[in-house]
Amino acid sequence: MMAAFPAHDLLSILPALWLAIAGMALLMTGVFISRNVSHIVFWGAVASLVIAGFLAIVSPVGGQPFDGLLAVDAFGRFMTVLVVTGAVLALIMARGFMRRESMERFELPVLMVLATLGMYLMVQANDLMTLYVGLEMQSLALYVCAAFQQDKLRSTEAGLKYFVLGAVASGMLLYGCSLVYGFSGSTSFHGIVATLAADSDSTGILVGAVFIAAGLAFKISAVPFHMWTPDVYEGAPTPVTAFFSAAPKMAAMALLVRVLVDPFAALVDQWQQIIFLLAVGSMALGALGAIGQRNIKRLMAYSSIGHAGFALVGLAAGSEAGVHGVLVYLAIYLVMGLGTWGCILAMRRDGTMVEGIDDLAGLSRSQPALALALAVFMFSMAGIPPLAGFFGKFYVFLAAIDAGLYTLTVIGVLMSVVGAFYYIRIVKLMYFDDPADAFDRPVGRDLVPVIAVTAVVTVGFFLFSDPLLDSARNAAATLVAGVSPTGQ
Amino acid sequence: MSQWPLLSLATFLPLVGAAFVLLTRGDNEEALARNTRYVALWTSFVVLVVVLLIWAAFDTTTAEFQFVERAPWIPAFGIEFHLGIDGISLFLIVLTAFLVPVCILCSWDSIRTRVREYMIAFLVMESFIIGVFCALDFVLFYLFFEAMLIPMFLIIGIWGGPRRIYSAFKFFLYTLVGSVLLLVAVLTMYFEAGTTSIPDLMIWGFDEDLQRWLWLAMFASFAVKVPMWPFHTWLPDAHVEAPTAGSVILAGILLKMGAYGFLRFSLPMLPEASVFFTPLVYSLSIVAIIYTSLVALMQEDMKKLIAYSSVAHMGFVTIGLFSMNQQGIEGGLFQMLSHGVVSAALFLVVGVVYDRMHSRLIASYGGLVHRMPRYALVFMVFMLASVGLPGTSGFVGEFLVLVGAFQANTWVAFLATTGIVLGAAYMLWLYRRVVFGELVKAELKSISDCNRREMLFFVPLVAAVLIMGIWPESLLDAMHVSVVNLVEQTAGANEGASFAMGDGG
Amino acid sequence: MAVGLEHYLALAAILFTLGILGIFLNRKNVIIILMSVELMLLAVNINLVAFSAELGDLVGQVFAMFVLTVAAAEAAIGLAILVVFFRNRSSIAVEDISTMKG
Amino acid sequence: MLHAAAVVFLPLLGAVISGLFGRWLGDRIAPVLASVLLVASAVLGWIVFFQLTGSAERVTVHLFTWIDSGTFEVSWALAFDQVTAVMLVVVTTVSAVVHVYSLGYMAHDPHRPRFFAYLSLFTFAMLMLVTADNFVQMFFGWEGVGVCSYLLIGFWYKRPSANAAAIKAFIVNRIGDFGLALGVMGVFLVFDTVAFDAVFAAVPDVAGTSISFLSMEIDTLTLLCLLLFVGAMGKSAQVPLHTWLPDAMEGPTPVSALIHAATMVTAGVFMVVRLSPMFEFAPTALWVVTIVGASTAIFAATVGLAQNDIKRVIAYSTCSQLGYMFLACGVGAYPVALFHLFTHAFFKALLFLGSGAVIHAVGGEQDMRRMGGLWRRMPVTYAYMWIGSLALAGIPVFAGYWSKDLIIESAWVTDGFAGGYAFWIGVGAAFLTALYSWRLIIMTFHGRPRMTAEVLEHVHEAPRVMWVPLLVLAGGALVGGLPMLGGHMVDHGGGEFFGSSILMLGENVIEQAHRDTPLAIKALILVVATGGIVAAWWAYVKRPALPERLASRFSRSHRFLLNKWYFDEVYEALLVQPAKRVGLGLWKTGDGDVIDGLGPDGVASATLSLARRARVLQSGYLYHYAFAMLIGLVVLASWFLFRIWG
Amino acid sequence: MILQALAFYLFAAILLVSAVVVISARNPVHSVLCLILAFFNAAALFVLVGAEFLAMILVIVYVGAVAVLFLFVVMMLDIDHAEMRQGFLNYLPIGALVGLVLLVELVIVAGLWQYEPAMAAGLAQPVPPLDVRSNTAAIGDVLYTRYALLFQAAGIILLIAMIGAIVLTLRHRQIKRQRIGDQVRRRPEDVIRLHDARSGEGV
Repeated sequence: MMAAFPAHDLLSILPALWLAIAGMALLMTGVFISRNVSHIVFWGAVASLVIAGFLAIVSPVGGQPFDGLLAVDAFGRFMTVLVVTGAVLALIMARGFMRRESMERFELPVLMVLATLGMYLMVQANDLMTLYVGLEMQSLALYVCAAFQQDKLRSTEAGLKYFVLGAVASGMLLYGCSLVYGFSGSTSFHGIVATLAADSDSTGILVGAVFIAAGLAFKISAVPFHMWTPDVYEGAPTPVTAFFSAAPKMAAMALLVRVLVDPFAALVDQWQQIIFLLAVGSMALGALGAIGQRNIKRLMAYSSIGHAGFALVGLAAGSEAGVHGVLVYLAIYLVMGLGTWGCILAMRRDGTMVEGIDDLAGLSRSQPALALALAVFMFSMAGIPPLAGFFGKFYVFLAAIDAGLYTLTVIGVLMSVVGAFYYIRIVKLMYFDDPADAFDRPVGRDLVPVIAVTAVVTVGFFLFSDPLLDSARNAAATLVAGVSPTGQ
Repeated sequence: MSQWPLLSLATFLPLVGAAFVLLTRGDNEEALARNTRYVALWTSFVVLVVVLLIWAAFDTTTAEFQFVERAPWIPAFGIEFHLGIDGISLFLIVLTAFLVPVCILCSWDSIRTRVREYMIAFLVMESFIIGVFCALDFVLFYLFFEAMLIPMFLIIGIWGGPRRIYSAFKFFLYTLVGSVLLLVAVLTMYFEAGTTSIPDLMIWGFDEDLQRWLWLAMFASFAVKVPMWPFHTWLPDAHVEAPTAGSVILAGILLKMGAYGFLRFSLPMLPEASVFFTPLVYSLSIVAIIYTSLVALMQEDMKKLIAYSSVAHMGFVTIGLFSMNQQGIEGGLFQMLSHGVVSAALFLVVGVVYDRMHSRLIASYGGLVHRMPRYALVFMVFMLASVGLPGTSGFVGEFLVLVGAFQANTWVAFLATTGIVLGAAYMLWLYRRVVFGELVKAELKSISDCNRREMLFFVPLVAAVLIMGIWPESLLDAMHVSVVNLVEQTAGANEGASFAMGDGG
Repeated sequence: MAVGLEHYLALAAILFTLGILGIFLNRKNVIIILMSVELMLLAVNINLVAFSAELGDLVGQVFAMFVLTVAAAEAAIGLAILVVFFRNRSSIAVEDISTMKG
Repeated sequence: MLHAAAVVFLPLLGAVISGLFGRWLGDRIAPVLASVLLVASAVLGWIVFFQLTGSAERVTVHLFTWIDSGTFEVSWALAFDQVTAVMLVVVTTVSAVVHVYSLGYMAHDPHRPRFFAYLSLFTFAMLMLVTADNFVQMFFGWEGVGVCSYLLIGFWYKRPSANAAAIKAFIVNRIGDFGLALGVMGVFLVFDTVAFDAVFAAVPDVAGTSISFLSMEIDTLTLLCLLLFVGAMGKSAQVPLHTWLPDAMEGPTPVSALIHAATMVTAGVFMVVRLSPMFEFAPTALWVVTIVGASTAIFAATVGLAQNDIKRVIAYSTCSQLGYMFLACGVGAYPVALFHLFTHAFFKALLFLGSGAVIHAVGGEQDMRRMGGLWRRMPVTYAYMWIGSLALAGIPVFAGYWSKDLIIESAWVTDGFAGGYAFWIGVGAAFLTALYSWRLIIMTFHGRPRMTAEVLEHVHEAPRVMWVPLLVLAGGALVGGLPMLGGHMVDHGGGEFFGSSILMLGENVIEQAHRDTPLAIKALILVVATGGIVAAWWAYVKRPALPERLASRFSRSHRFLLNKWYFDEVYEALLVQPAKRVGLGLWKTGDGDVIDGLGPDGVASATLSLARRARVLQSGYLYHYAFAMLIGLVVLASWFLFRIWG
Repeated sequence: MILQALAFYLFAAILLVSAVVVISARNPVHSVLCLILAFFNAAALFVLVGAEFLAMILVIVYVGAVAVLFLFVVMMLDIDHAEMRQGFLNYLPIGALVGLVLLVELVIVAGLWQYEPAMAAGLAQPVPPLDVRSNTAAIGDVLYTRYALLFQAAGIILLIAMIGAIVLTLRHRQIKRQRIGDQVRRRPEDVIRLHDARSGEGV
């Protein structure tokens, strides 16, 4: 019998420990201190997330603590940083909204912190069980967050839909896990790799992998497992939606990448086809569905479906370059997505949120800076250089070409054009049309820094992309090299 | 002199100017607009000076890229910040730097709303355009190439005419479709050659089957940009709805980027494929020349007519480039420059009366010569240049193109030459309906002739047209070495082809 | 074991399919859907346990235990959401959960 | 050769001064200045002429490089040889006369500086044409004169008919230029140079080879010459590209005299003469030249017979005479063609300017049916018209006799169908020439005045500034055929005079004509010409009712002639209208429905409808969503299972 | 052996039948009850394969907690016997077909299972013989050591569920509570206003 918690194991999951403790501490704070509590808990949550991110950066990587339940590697660290960044920024932006919409309750930050903990487990998962537990920890917290405005029909409907479909997806995922376990004799990724090395065409494992991929595809809202996305994005409280599009997406994508590239590396020829189909479907549906939307949150939902598709293009390459492309894409998407959500959160009139796209009309006259920022994000999402969004697409398509996926690439770039249509439609509304009533000013102390920072990063990315590219490359290399010496 | 990063200076100075515009302050709306205009004008003027310095220091005896600047940019992928020019790109930069002050001047009074944004858009666009012509890294090129859509989209959409939104979208999406396919080509070439350096790619030598696919992908982009028939329909819409200066830049420079793409990428990098697809280019170009000329004949809108004529003229350019001999390529290049000046000037000519009457319909005018003799003269010069009268810039390019084409294929030359007849027909008819005749319309009775500001940009344009027509050597001289080099690069591929090349090559 | 692994797996497969069918064929109320999810999870557990027994490996049972735990938590949250939805809509008919679409 | 360059550039200077600074200089000074400069140019032109008649070599003044692209090298250069010299004096002299004449004719026009600028500019362009040492510069002049012609025809821009005529002139000329341009390109393709000297030197080597053009194998030189000749046909108004010339009479009369009689329209002839070293090696092309020239000569003469507009009659006459010149070229008598060009310039300009004086006098009326009886009131003009007509009809002593006679004789001595055709048509056209010339004189100056009394009141002789310059032309028409001026151009076959500037292979046609033409033929020509005059007298003086009767008797033929053989109508129906209809169709249907419909708009609407469907999929119902997920799962799973088992 | 097989078929049959009833019963209460039945049978099956601990857990957690919770909610929401709405039958064939395809595939895959030697290497925790260590004890051995991390994580999940359930269902209405102090401090002049009300005008 080994010791339950060897010290170095604990050390290597310091961020998780910190998050768990912080989450519970904040909960206690919230429960037992009555005055001004939401303020304290809120900033406490921000602080603990920041610290967790810091811990993730400084804590050593390379180990596989807890007998390989977790894999603390560069890939995990990279994705953790993304997740935490997304969570922090989304949380900061949530502040004003919570105050205004009378949902200023301390539970939300706590749930977000705990969800982040789940995501941490997801991105570091090295075992099907860890995968499942992390995934559920995140999901359950998010179901609650979605329904957080419990006196609003839309919010509760969003929560319900998210929950039901999420549960179905979990069921699929689990069924896949059980098949994989049964046919490989192990839940550990290593064990799966070992079995596949001996018997690389096990139908059971393959079908299990399909089920797992389907379950994860739900989380990244890839077609046809995307159906929840528009409704949930629309119904959930806006900051929660922003959070959805940032942190969990990163984590789920990381998980998908890790599962496919690590345990199922030997099945690459098979899962490439799955990802291919998912990517094509997502890019197409994301582009088409967004056309004609009148609610900007809903539009962003379709946009996120589309972006998931583009990210999957990199994964479809099934190579180190592909993983690298995915990572870069996710990082860029995170930044511009959060910026966009910041702008959406600034859409208030007389103290209440407006969500109609038409409400943006003529924004360039009433609030030029905000309009400029949103235009930057829109052009970036459309993939117009020199903005960051272009480079995201650039690297995934580069990987796809590298892998000879010309058809996918051509479909992808064409879909990006269709997608550009609805992005620039927003620009058109802001710049070409006559002004609608102005939004409330000021935009908000919590929004402006986020919007400003993300906008600057989006615009200036092409100048200083090296650090990101390097760390992404490093992350991709450790993930791929760790499993597949042939370099796939 | 060449120690200075002159190209970077020319490329990024406009951005600095745009930043200055952003900082411009004024006591009131009016003063702010005025200050903005001056800042923009001076910026563009300084850029022009820089570009002229580059021209002055340009060495016409070498085909090497000059003023090269090279710095790591994305070292992870070996993508570099790599600038440089040769005889092919030099004058396109000069043209750009020359036209932008003209645009700013011509928008002086006609743009009254959101002047600041307007000037910023123009300066940013100038930067991107110069960047396109300077870039020696394919990714860098693509960056500038596509980035330009943003300011142009805004210019059409914000300051355009009644159908501006349709046109802006059509312009944006249409060109974007082409561009993204170019991106696929860029990526593929990178994958194949492991570099995005343009000089390296030029000598790489791609596999012939691959070349064809790459060529088609590039073609999608460049043909839309040129635009070649049948990818031209965005052009009339965009031209008509854009503000005058927008049309000037569109016709003057943006169209050239497509042709430049053929010249810089398709021909040297994919010579075999270029030879293979030459019949396609010829066919489309000829259809463009005849088809759009006939369409131009029936236009009721002045800008639309000139837009269609642009398609026809660019048809000459593509024929010239793909004739792949020195006369053809130099002719095509010269025609690009000439068309850049002439069509830009024609749009300005339309803009002058549009500013006064707010109508672009030919039927709204007639007999302008009575009230506007200066205008009539200026219009006449550009009209004749457009028709390709010897002694104006239009002739040299057109004739060289045809000389080149005749060597390559007599059918092409024969059919293309019909364009000179049709071109004369629609331009003369336009001129007659607008300028000649009795001045009957009451609202035209008080129209005023070109003012000093308008003459300020017309006079240099007229001078350019005449100088280029009478002394084209001033430009051709700097092109020779580069073009000869290009012809040699493609010559290997052309040897197998059936056409006889000029002995001089 | 005369009753082979296949039997258990087939049973689980049927149960899983029934669960899924219950979700999308059900037009009545959401609670049935939640129960269908429970059936799916039960099927998974049968799978895990059966594999565990066949392989002689405890991990399957441990996994099943976590599934059970999580499923319980899931049920709690699901029902909570259901309740708040009911408060807003006064119905949990599946047809009525459709204010957002398009 | 500074003065030679001055000949060319003085008119340009005049154009610039008058055009750009005319407003500043004033309406009076600018035209006078331009005229003075042109007179100076004319004087220098004669000096050059006499200098060149002595020497055999060609003098070339290189200015600077124009276009240089590989082997395609073109310079701005002024090349002077004998052919050039002849043209030089014709152009500068007639131009000077017209300038001075216009001082009076245009005295009341508010846009005089512009008019003189155009005239001078035209002269410059014409001089550039004739002094070109290469094809491209010739093309420059060629197009330059075309533009000036366009500007001058449309000078009275208020008149729609003038505008239409101007455009028509330019475009029909462009059709000719289409051939010319292709010819020049062909020359470059074949010879790898466009310099005259180099091309001419290489012609014998190329003779007999063939070239592939439009998928046809054609004799190289025949092809090139024919293409170039198409240009000549356009510029020199040969059938079927003649239609612009009569319409061009919408321009002011001095313009008609200068451009559409004396100089520009002869550019085609000049070019064929200049390119004799090429045409001589292309007998087929020469055959075509002969046929086209002869056909035009007779065609234009018949049409001229039926016209009522005084200037149109002269215009058709010009057409016809140009046909003679081509005919001469076609049979190889280049010096004769040039000689006729020379004489024709004088007498035709004289006729035009004379008719201009008439028109001026009767207040702008051009219809001869509303003239008559003018001879007493304007005797000087009357005399001029007689001189001009006598020269035109080819009555001995007058200039036209020498040249036209020689042309018909040259045709006589030429063998083959072309020779015969040319000869008989030459003779027939000579008769018609005389007929319509005297028809014009009689209808204009004789008989009862048919204009209103008010107009008649104002009829007066032209002012001195108009009729004095005409003395020069009248002199030319009288003595232009004398040996000193024109005679020795064709003496000894022109060999000595023209030196190497004209090449004639084989037996010298002119010498042959001098030697072999029987007296009967010479007499025949004379008789025919005189017959024409008599016939005119008989029909219009003796029996004034006869033309009417004939016209109604042969109404169909008369209408046919009156309507100029319906060329314009046919062109309108076959080319102009279809072009417009096709243009409209391509625009609305081609661009609008097909390209946009299938292209951007079609794709956009398809995308939108797909988008609508995509939104419908998102029904809002949980079970649909779950079903979609299930289908996704099943499809993915089945996909693999089928691949494994299938 | 036969007995075991018979037991399996019996339990399996009941399990399936009750599952069918769960998804098809009109009355949600019946559904819940059948769910409970299904759980019981599943627990019995677990016992058959020797997973007694899980069987117990299933009964305790599922039947004791989850199913009762369902029942509670069904009762609380007082959902009437919902009508079978239109459209069910339209979807039944295609839905059944897809379900059948899935089922067939899953069963076929299940039939493909065979023991691979490579699996042995992957086995993390061999089941100790029953006579050495009981199933419950064996699970306990690994659950709190090797899988302690996940166990803790599962705890957090339950915590989240708790927070979630509370935060969602707790109503934040201002419930009127008696505050003695307020009542004592209340004075007539703070709460009573006197108006002169004339007839016909109102207050």
